[in-house]
Amino acid sequence: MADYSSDEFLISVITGLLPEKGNAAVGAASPVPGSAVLLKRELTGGALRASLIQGTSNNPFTDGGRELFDAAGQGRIDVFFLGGVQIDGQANLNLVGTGEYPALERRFPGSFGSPYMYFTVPNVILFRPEHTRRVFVEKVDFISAPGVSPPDVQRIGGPKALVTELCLMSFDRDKGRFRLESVHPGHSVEEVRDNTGFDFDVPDKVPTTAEPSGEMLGVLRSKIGREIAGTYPEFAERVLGYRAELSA
Amino acid sequence: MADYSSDEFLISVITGLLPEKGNAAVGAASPVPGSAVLLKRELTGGALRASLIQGTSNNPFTDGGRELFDAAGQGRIDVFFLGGVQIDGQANLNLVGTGEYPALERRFPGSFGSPYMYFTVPNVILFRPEHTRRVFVEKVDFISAPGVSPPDVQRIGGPKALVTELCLMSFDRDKGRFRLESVHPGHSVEEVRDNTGFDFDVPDKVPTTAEPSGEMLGVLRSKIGREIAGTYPEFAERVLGYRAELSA
Amino acid sequence: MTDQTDVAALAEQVPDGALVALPPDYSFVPMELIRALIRRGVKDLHAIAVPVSGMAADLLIGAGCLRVMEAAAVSLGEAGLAPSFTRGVQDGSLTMKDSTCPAIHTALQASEKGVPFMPLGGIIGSDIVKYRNDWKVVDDPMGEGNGRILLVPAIRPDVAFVHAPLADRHGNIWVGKRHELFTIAHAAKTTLATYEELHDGDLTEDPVLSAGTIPAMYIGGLARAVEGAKPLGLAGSYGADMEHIRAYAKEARTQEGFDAYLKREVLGGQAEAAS
Amino acid sequence: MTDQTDVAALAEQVPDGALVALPPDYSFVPMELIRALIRRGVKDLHAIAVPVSGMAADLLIGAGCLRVMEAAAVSLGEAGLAPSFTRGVQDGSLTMKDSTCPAIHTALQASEKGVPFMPLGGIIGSDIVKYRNDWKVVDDPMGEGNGRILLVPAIRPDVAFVHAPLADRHGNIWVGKRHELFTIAHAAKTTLATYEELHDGDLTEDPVLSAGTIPAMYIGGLARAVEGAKPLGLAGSYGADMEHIRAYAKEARTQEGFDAYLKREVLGGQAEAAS
Repeated sequence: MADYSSDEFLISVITGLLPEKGNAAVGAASPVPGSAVLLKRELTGGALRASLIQGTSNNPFTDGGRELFDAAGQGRIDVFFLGGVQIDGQANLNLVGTGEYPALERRFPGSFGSPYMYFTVPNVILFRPEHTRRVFVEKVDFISAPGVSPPDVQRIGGPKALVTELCLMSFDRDKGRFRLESVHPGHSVEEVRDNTGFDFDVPDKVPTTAEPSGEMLGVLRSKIGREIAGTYPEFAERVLGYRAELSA
Repeated sequence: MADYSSDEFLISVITGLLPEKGNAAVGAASPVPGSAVLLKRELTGGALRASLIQGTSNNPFTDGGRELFDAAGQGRIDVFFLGGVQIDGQANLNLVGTGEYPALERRFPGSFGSPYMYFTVPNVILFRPEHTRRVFVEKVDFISAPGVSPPDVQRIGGPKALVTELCLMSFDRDKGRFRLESVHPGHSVEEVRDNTGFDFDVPDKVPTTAEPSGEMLGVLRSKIGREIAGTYPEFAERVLGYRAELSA
Repeated sequence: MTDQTDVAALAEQVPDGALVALPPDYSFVPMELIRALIRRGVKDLHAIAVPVSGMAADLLIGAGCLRVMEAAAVSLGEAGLAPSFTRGVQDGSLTMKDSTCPAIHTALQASEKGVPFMPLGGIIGSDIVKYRNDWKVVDDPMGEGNGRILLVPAIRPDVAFVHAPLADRHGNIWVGKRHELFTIAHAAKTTLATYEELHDGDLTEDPVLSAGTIPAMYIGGLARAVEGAKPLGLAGSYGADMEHIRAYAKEARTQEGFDAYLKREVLGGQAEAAS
Repeated sequence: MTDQTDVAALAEQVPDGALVALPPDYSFVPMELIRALIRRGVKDLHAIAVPVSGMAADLLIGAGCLRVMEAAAVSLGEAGLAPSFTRGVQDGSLTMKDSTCPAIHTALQASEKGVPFMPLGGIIGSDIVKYRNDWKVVDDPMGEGNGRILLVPAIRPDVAFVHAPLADRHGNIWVGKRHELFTIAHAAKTTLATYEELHDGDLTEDPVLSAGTIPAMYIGGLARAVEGAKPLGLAGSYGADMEHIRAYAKEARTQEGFDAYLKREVLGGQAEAAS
């Protein structure tokens, strides 16, 4: 078994969720999803296109800030990543803050494009490493983006999976519920349950999440460090051991 | 009195209608209005900005074909020019054809942006040299752009004046009628009436349209020929005696 | 990566009956691809001019490739009326959906944004509205008492056509300030592009050229076509061949004249072989 | 022609209470102009982030220049939460109008097109809609049975702010592929721009640079400001000073810390003189 860091493991888990072709976009401040998307691009020989919105490299958009959202509205973005200060059992996301809006106890930056991307991108992967009852709540204090919608609202996109430091869950849009798919090595179903504030489906047998192969780790460390350094130089150095030359 | 061609005279008449500042735009295939706008820009030291949509010189737009229309919708275009296969007494314009639509007897290119520019540009100058009952009809066969609108339709723009080979008319938007302002030298009110298929207001005394000054003709011939040649090389040579060097 | 191919193969990718978007004559029209479409014998196209067209539309109409034309105008500009268009409307063989420039831009922007319609000021009272039963005039839906407003439905072309001065090996194309081509490419399901010259490097990474670059994700097929816009011009590269266009305007006034032009200038050896 | 002036004079052109548009921190923010606005003591601004902001908004908030903030998010990115924004919302001194990125883009595009509203897909079910009484959810106004859709009203800023890498003597500015700056300039009543370098010649006539050029007709005032985006970056010219931004994020966690930063980095000698 190869030796790897927890970030490398999470990159591997996300890579395993990505399709073989199409367009995957990654928002700001997301080095782990960004690395996974660049890795999958490498593994598919470019059949999966990667767009890292933050920064100037691996960012093909040329028509300003609205192009990502327009492209999503056109149905061109197949994969996107969202997180949240709180996430609840209906996959509602809260990026605004905790307490009663608008007089919040703790204010966070805001909803960004989440309520649009969640409706337009077929495969939204929720990525939130911290797996605690503070994050995974019964009901979010503010719905930045709803997990499911009534039938009179047009919706193509939505949550597909949730990746945390403990486990991988899938989301059933018809039932409006998460389902535990696998538990990461060294963790248990009980640990997931204890740290999750909402109810979710658990199959009879819960497999252990697959570990990254040596081959995947090789590609990640040899090729993706340089690529992700254009957007996240500190992450590239700290996690993937790649030291970019100094430049603006 | 200076010697001048009929095109130079019409350029002078239009120049006299232009404001001292703001933005004047000129659509495709309009060398006479184009020359007038460039002349007025010269006479105002650049306070009146000129946009010649056709061609690449004196065309400041950089955001594609919609920018002119968007700018008009933003209220940034103060002057525009329209014509028509037929124009009627309510200043309705027909750019589509004669006969019964859609099975027209004579089909013309189409309405272009007329029904939008007519609503958004405060000073639309109608320019149609041919002054006959074939053009100036009681009622147009097809309304490409209506001259007046009911109060429940937002409208800032509309017709301000009509320039033909015979006369200058103004348009009263409240009354929805043209008014004869002046008759060009060598022509008469009767001639205008005989050749106009619609009724219009005639003041007791109809002045003769002012002729171009020698100074204006000097600027026109010395400076505007070169400018307009970038868009209308043949016109610049034929009318203003300017011969551009050969280039793509 | 967008696969590179030749112009004839690009033309094969356009199915009969497709809704195709044509740039205006001044804006990088892939005329060699238009001629290849005619040679391929494409049928029943529905063409959207963005927002006007001339040579491109007129050739397709004269060659019997178009069933429906939607445009704010079809004209050869200084060379006069578009002869096949004029004839087609007057003899009823062509269905013309009259529109107006901003309505076409707006309808494409609706598709660009993935919304089913967009509002547009003005226009109300034009007979265009009367004959467009896909358009709708409504009372201010915001309920602010702003009176009536026109809503136009999104136009989503199946295929957009562009001829670009530059393309690169990644499938990006450079069109400079012709920003309507961005809108068309975003609005259409896919874009087939020809190009003049191959650019070494990645156009999206170039600090200056990137501002005029349409990224590969919108481009479904790419083929080199040197002087591929002729007889129309390509701003910055070559001017329009006005003599050719004027001669066409005259020759194509009759269908016989058009057919002679088509055989000589478009079908070439193929017509010889088939006859 | 757009008159050239200095940054302090540009700041004088912004009236108290104005609705101002701020580009996002990665997109050519005129930080020197922001500092000049604070020095001028501007009050009661209503700021729109397009669609997010960081340093620019946070400085204005901390200095007491903003009454209302509308944004999809306010954050210092990798440097963490925006301290003055966070404090202002939590202590109720700042009114935050929460929005979402595409709603802000769409609302500006509505002003760009001169329409009072635009439709936007998605969003319905977000609590953002619940608290925005200027937004409206309606049944498909086209009557096509497409369900409910959100309509957002146009946002027309009084003033937009931009820092451009290049400007010319005609008053044109070059911003490359930062096309949101075109949209802001079109949507706003006027745009005040600072710039890094003067370009010889007319940017709109340059075959390559024109694609990234905002023409003078949108620019109401222009002043040179070398390194005018610092401590933020200017892509292609210089990077963000992350150490400065991280130190700010830490220092400004208290109002006292913010005030010390303000005195040292913004008010400078002026504060000395006044004290």
